[in-house]
Order: sequence, then structure tokens, then C-alpha cells
Amino acid sequence: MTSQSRTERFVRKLARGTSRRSILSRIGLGLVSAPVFPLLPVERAHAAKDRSVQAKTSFARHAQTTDDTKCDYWRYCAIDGSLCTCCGGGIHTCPPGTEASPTSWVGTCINPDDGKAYLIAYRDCCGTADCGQCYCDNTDRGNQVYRPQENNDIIWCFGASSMEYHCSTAVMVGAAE
Amino acid sequence: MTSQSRTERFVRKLARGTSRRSILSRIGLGLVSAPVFPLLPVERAHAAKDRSVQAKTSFARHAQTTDDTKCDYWRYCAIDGSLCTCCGGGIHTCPPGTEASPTSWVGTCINPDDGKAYLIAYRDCCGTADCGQCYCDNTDRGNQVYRPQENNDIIWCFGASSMEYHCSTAVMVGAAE
Amino acid sequence: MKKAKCLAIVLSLFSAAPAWAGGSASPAPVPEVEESDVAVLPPAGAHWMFAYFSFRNLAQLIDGDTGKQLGGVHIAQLSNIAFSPDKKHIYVAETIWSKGNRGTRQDMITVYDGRTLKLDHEIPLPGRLLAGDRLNTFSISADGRYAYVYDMAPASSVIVVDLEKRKVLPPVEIPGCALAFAAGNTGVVSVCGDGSLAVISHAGGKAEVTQTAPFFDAGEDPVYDNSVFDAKSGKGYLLSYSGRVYEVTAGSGSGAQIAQPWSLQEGAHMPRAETKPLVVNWLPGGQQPVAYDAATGRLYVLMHKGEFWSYKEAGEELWEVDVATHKVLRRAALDKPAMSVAVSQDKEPLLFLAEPGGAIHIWDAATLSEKASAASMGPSHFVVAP
Amino acid sequence: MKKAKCLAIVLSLFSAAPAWAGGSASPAPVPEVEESDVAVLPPAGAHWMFAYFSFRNLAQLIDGDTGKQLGGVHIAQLSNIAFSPDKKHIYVAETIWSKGNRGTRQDMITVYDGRTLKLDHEIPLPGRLLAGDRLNTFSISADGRYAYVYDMAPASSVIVVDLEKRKVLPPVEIPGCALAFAAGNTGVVSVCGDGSLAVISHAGGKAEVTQTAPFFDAGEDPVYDNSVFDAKSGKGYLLSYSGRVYEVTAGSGSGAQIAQPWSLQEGAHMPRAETKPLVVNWLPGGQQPVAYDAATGRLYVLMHKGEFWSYKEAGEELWEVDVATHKVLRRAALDKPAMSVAVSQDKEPLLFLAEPGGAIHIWDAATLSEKASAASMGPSHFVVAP
Repeated sequence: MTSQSRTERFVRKLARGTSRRSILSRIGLGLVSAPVFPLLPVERAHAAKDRSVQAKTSFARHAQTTDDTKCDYWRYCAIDGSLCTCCGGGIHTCPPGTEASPTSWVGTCINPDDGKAYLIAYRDCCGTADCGQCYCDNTDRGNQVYRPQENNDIIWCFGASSMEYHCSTAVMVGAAE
Repeated sequence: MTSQSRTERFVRKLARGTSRRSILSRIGLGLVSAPVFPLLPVERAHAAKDRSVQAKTSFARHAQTTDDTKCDYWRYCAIDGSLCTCCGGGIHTCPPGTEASPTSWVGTCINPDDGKAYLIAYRDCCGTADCGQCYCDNTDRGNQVYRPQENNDIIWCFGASSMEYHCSTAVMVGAAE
Repeated sequence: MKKAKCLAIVLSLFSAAPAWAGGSASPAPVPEVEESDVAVLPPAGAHWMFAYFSFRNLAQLIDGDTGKQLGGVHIAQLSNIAFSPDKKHIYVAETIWSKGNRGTRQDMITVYDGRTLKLDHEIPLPGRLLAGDRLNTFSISADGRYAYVYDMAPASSVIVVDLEKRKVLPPVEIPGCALAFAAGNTGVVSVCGDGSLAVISHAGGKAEVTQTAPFFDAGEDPVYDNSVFDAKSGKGYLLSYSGRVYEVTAGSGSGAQIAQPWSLQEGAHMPRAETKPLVVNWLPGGQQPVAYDAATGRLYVLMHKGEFWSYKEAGEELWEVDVATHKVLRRAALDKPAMSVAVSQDKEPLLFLAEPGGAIHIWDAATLSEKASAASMGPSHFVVAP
Repeated sequence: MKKAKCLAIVLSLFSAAPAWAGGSASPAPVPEVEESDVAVLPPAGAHWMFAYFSFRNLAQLIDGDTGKQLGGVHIAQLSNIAFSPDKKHIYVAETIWSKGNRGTRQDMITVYDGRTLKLDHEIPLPGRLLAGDRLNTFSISADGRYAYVYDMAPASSVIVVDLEKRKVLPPVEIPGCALAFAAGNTGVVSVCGDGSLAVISHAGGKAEVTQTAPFFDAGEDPVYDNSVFDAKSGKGYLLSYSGRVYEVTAGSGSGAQIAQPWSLQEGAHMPRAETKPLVVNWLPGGQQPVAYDAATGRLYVLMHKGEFWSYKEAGEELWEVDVATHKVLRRAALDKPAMSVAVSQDKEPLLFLAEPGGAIHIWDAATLSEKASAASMGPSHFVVAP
């Protein structure tokens, strides 16, 4: 395993790079139009580059690609919460009456159909109470709050007009080259 | 069964007697010192007067007098909610941090030790979230919201400083003569 | 699924023949980048309904044909919810404290758009009754112009809200009475503690209250708060604990007509149930024990075997009753006890049945067979699309 | 109990020999009239603890000796709770919107009296992180003078609150770091995304931040946010996913000392666990996976058999570890998997273990045998009396 992959450096840079005088640190949570973590990470994940079959996690070995309303759907390798696909939304669509948070945490998941790794942004839909359907808590490469963008326990509604958590989507960002 | 007992007339009188110009109807809910339903019904219940053994409900036949943390304790014949005896309070004692509502609904329960009927005031303890322990929903002579003082679904925190329901006590008012 | 873990000590032999290669003949291409978006609802279907529980914060909008959740609306604890008759809006009557359990009390009707489920506006209210599991403390007039909110503070009143002008009219006091069933366009029916009804008519701008004579024994055989009333026809059915049915007609002019009561048990060729103790009867029960199909004139009632005062007991059977003939047409045994029943208001009606634990069963009312299922967050109630 | 119904068709033969006359030899006299009152707590016991779940609104105060609930404190969702070191106050760090899911955001420390559990006052905060299941985003200095609140908005900072003056000091920014473990009277330890610590010292009024060198691999083997730190001794134990233990000493002067890490598995005569996939090891896991008894120097760790990245998995065994010798002294199998563990801080320590469903088991730490049990409202966390 690479212990200092580009993903990790990217996340760390992001976290540490928010200088104390940065305008970003002054932005209130009500400001929808100014996401403070980037909408889509511009650097691609690298951690999974050298993941051979042997390197697969238990989740990846048992994942499927046909039913995105089940916890073992491949993109959900690090999701935590209710699946928006069970709540009136879709894999990248928030249910009616909610708002897609401009901020998200990320996971690197392997698509069993091609064996390749993809970067997934878990974007919370915010504004109304927990959907309560299809609760999943997958933990592949899940980290703690000091690595926020890899942590799925944080309420990722920063930048949305409400911090009330409803459900989580799994948005394809691109291949983890 | 008497269909027009004194209890019922009392309750109806109470409900209807709140004239539209009454000062009572103007009292806000924040006013702790002015209970708008009486603290203790001054007229005693009469409904159970002629309750022979044959007239007993299923609850009364199976009630016990030794453990007030169980739903089948005799005083709980019409209680609905968490028992304060399981929440840090007692049979007529609210748990720390809560407030005894000056208002209550009432039940007429039979004490198996003497076979007599007693009037019980179910006084809610208000101010913090539902205790969640020892939930009971007994329904002897339970009525609907148009007979409010016999209804156990109403949040009986009128007159308390918070309408947040925590648990219910079962206060002895006296014999139902 | 995710908890099913393989606990073989070492899995390194896994390397050959990956499991994921088996199923998929032509793997779908994986899209490169996706945009986040937000769903908008199609026009409301006749089989849509809200399922909600008084102590949870989400009213789930469910499509009865599939059991799928289409979206959700935030509700404070102890809220009411309603569709506008044209289904273009969702109304939530709710009470919120500024600091959760403390602070400033705020009563309001919160109005959501029926397609986007976005909050449109709030109409502040002077108050409302806080009680668990009550459906008829809030209703909408047949034409959708007015909302009626029952308040007990503790004096009883009905708050009339002009939804078009977003304005609260002066409360109508109904001492000794409760509930607010909309009847017609300008009528409201309340039930009184002496066994009578109070009927409000606010046609012409000024509210008048008419009182009927007492007609049921409110002490010995109460009628359910969660009885049923159809605002359009002005016809309702008050169901008593013992299974007596009182047909009420109101909404055109003042007052109300009450028909001679009849017995559910007699409709099923049994002696009518009595209120005396130590006798087990088939009795109605549950939280939302009765539903009414206004088109077919059928009542659906949750029934259980029990002694009197077991009015909250979940149903073991569902009885289908013809209000014209007073006959029980069919009795269906329930696999699991049900706390709530509702019926959609269309030509191919669905029945909704809620278990105490939250499981929802959706039946075809024609065949009484299960068509779909859903999951809710407790012993839920139903509000069906108009 | 109440649902157990006798369904014999007619019970009228019941008249003779009433069941209730059997048990009671000398019936207690029934008091005539009672007054309502409100309980006040005795001085806090060493075996008291709060059990709470991030998504429920009551923190239950439980006496570990009996499992009985002594009272409750209202908490907003995603709150933290703490005792003052003298047990005279309860602090809740919470975030409340003025309209539930909308309106104005209000962050505060709500201060309750430790005997009456009445709200004493609120100290408004400029913000705090909202995250599920986090214990160390809030802490109290050893002497009880200061509270530390971790905020991420999304810039990282620690909010220092003077509890005596009820005043918030300027936030201390800790870019790239998180959490707020109190260390001593004026120190705070945070963990950083590069595997280092940031150590705040605010002695003398001005906050200074010292950064240690990176010492753990935050990408490949993170340490748990819910690791343990004893503010009085300034000693803490950061536990990694793989079971490495990092002893940290801080709070006297600036910076922190980090000892050579050691392995839980090696302490149990096994090879140390590695992070590579496809291997099953005994690993720590759960929501609150480790507890620390500062007097005996024992760690209690929830352990399960699993592959790496199973760090949220509930424990199958509880391991007792001596931090001086790094030896696993005892391994106790759990009848039911546990998500959380805590230990009381007294001479006769109790262990608290929470099942995912909310059941709480209370063990005598000396014998690892169950002493009492309690019921909570979900996968709860514990905060024990100081």
C-alpha cells in the first residue's frame, strides 16, 4: 500500500491549506453559492492505483453493480446514512424538497465490472429530517474527523441552507487513475 | 353502568363552563401559577360507585399493588406514557429537572387490596424529552379529546413552563365515593 | 447485507477467479463525471399518501402502487399534514419551540409546494392542540380555500385560516367541544363532550355555531376522534368504541343531520356489542381505526376481539362495510395486527394498513390482496391524496 | 404486561374468588390525597454516568450500581455532554435551530445544576462541529475552569470558554487538525491529518499552538477520534484501527511527548495486526471502542475478528490491557456485541457496555461479571462521572 498517495496529500493539503487568514474560514454556513470544500476534487485519487485483486476489501469483493438501493452497491464503499435512491432521489439526485450540499466526503470504490477504482463524492441531501430508509454504514478507507473529507460521520451540509441531514448520494467524480 | 355519573357531569361542566369571556380562556400557557384545569378535582368521582367485582375491567382484574414500575400497577389503569417511577421520579414525584404540570387527566382505578375505586390524577412531568422507560398505554374509561380530562393522548403540560413531555405520575386524589 | 462478513482466517487464496467477474456479460460503461441535481415530483397520483408518526420528524410521501418513497416533508412532533384538494400544496400544521424543548412557542401552517416539496411560506397561528395521533384537529375546506385548526389552550376554539389571503380569522370558540372536520366550503363539525355536535358555518364572513341535540353517550360509548368525514359530500361517519356508526350530514346551511345509528356487529350477523364489562366482542380499535371510500360508500374498520375499553388495541381483521345497507361485506384476517387503516379516493382504491412497528401493507381494495409494502418509522398514520 | 389479554369469550364466571385477594396479607392503607413534587438528586456518585445517542434528545443519568435512571437532561441532536470535575454542574454543548430544521442557528453550552438538573444558564458559542458519535469534540479542563469546543466551519478551531466568567475567548485556529482533548488546566490536544498533534496552551491568557512531528500514519492506520485522555494526569492513549497504542503526555508546558507505540495483539501473544487486506485479525472497533482507568492504568478495548477497515464493527470480546507492561491481562467474551465501553473512575470501578440496540450491561471491573443492566435509546455513548 502506498502510505503517502496523492489522494491523501490532496486531502491533507486541502485541510491544512485553509490558512487562518483565508477568506474561506470566514464564510458562514448559510452561503450556498460558496462551497468551501471544492465541488469536485480536481486532483484525482491515486490510492487505489495499485490495488490488485488481492488488495480488495471485503466490501469490494462482495459488491454488485445492478441495484443502487442496496448497501452493497459498488459505489457505496464508504457511505454512511440513508441511501437517497430509497428516498425519492437517485444515485446523484436529491429527493424533492432537499438541497444537494456543495460539500462532500469522498471514497475510492472499485467497480466489479471493470475492476477499476473510481473516486466517489458522497454528497448529502440536506434540509429535512433523516429519510430513515436503506441505512448503510460502509467503511472502506473511512477516516476520522481530523481527515474530514474521508470521514462519514460529519454532517456534510456545509454550504447548504440547512444543516438537517436527509440522505446521501454517491456521485461519480471519475476514475482514480 | 350509570351513563350520567357525577364524574362525567363534572368533567362536562368543567369543559363547557369555560365561558368564552372567561379570564381562564385568555391565560397563556406560560403562566405556571394559574392552572386552568383544577389542580385536584374538588368533586369526587362517582362512576365507580356501583362497580361490583363483576364490573371490573381486564386491567383491574390483573392489577397488582406492589410494584409501581410496572404497567399493571393498580393506579395506572388509564395512564399513557413513560412511568416516572422508572425515570428518577416516583408515583407522585417528577424526576429532577422536570416540572409537575398543574393540569392533568384523571382515571378511576380499583385498588385490589380493598376492592375500592380511587380517583387518580395523571400528572405529566414536563420540560425535557420523553424519558423512554417503562412505556404503558392503559385505557380504562379512556376517552377522546372532546372529553379532555379523560383523554391520555393530549400533552398535559398546560400551565407548565415547557410543553415537552417527559413522563407521567399517578397521583392519588381520593376515594371515588 | 453489509454485516455479513466472511470470517475465514486468511483469504489470500481469493486471488484467482474474482467473484465480481461472473454475473455481468456486458458491463455498463461507467460515466466519467456526474452533476448533482434535485428531483421534482410528477403531478400527484391518486395512490399517493403520507405516512407519519406523531413523534418522528418526517412525513413520508409514498406511492401506493409501488410502496416507494417519493420524498419527505419535515414535521415537528405532534403535527398534522394535509394535501390541498388540487394537490398543488402540502400543508403542515405544526408547533415549534425556538430552542427545541424551550424558548418561544411558534404555531404555524407551513405551506410546501406540491411538486418541489420546497417550503413556500408559513402562516403563523395563535395556537393549536398538542395531542398524539390526532387526524381531525386539522382539515381543509372542500374547495381548498380555508384550513381549520383545533386549539385547546385550554379554552376550545377552531382557528379558521384563509389560505388564499394567508390570514387567520378570529377564532371561533366552541366551549366543551373539540376537533375540526371540514364540511363543505364553509362548514366545520366539532364533537362535544355531552354527545352532541357543534357545527360552525362561516359563510358570509361571520362565523355562527349551531349545536345539535346530544345523540351519543360520550361517557359510556365515545366516538373516535379519528372518525371519518368527507368534506366534499359533507357526509361523515362517527364510529363508537362499541362499533355503533353515526352518519352525519353537514356543510350545506347550518346544523347537522344525524341518522339512526347502526351496529357493525349486527352487519356481520352477530349481536350488537355492548359496553358492559367481562364480555368479549369483536370491537373496533387502533389509532386510525376506520377509513371511508366516499365513491363506493364503504367503510373499512380494524376489528379485534376484546373487552370494552380496548379501543386502542390493534386490529386482527379488516371489515368492509356498506354504509347504505349497514352490511359487513367482507372480513379479511390480518397476518400482523394493524394500528391504522386508510383508503385511496379513486376508482381503483388501495388500502393502507400500518403495523405498530412501522411496516406498511398496501392492498388492492377490490381483492383485499397485498400489492406492495413500505417501511415507516413507528405506528404511523396515513393521509391520502384527495 | 398490558397486552396479555384474556380472550375467553365470556368471563362472567369470574365473580367468585377475585384474583387480587390472593397475594396481599396485610394491605397497605391507601393514602387519601398526595401532593406532586419534584425529585432532587443526592450528591453525585462515582458510579453515575450519562448514556446518550447522537440522534435522540435525552441524555439518561444512570446509577451504575442499580442500572436505575436517576433523571435526564435534554440534548439537541449531535450534542456533547460533560460533568464539571466537582460534579456540581452538567454541561451540554449543543446546536439548535429556531425552527427545528430551519431558522436561526444557535450554538451554546447549556449549563444545568448537578442536583436539580434545572437549566442554570446558556453560554452562546460561535459554532461547533456537527458529527455523529464524537466524544472528544468537547472537554473540560482538569480544574473545571475552561471548556473546549471543537469547531469546523469548515476552518478548524478550538473555542475556549471561560465557564466561570461565562465568556468565550477568541477561537484558536488549528488548521488541518481536529478534536479538543483537555490536558491539565490550560492545555488542549488536537489530532492532525498528517499524523501529528497540535497542542494548545492558553496559560497566561494568550493561546499558543505547538505542533509535534508526525508519529502515526493517518492515511493507512488512523487513530480513533474516540480515543481516551485523562485531563488531570495529562496522559492519554490514542488507539489506532490496527490496535497500535500511542501514549501521549501533555498539559504541563507546551507540546506533547509521544511514547513508542505498542500493539494490543502482541500484548495477547499474537503477531501484531497489519493493515493489509484479505487478512483477518483481532481488531478494535465500535463507536466508543476504548476506556481508560487512570488509577489502575488499565485500558478496556472492544475487539472483534475482522479485516482491516472494519473499525466501526461492534466488539465480540473486551480486552483488559495494562498500559505499563503493554500486556493483555484478561479477555472477556461478550454475550452480545458491544458498540461502546466506558469505565468509572473510582476504587471499585464499573464497566459500562452498550449493545447497538440500546441495552446496557454494567460489569464489576474486578470480576468482569455483570452487576446490573439498563435500557437506552439506541447505540449509546457513555460519559462517566469524574
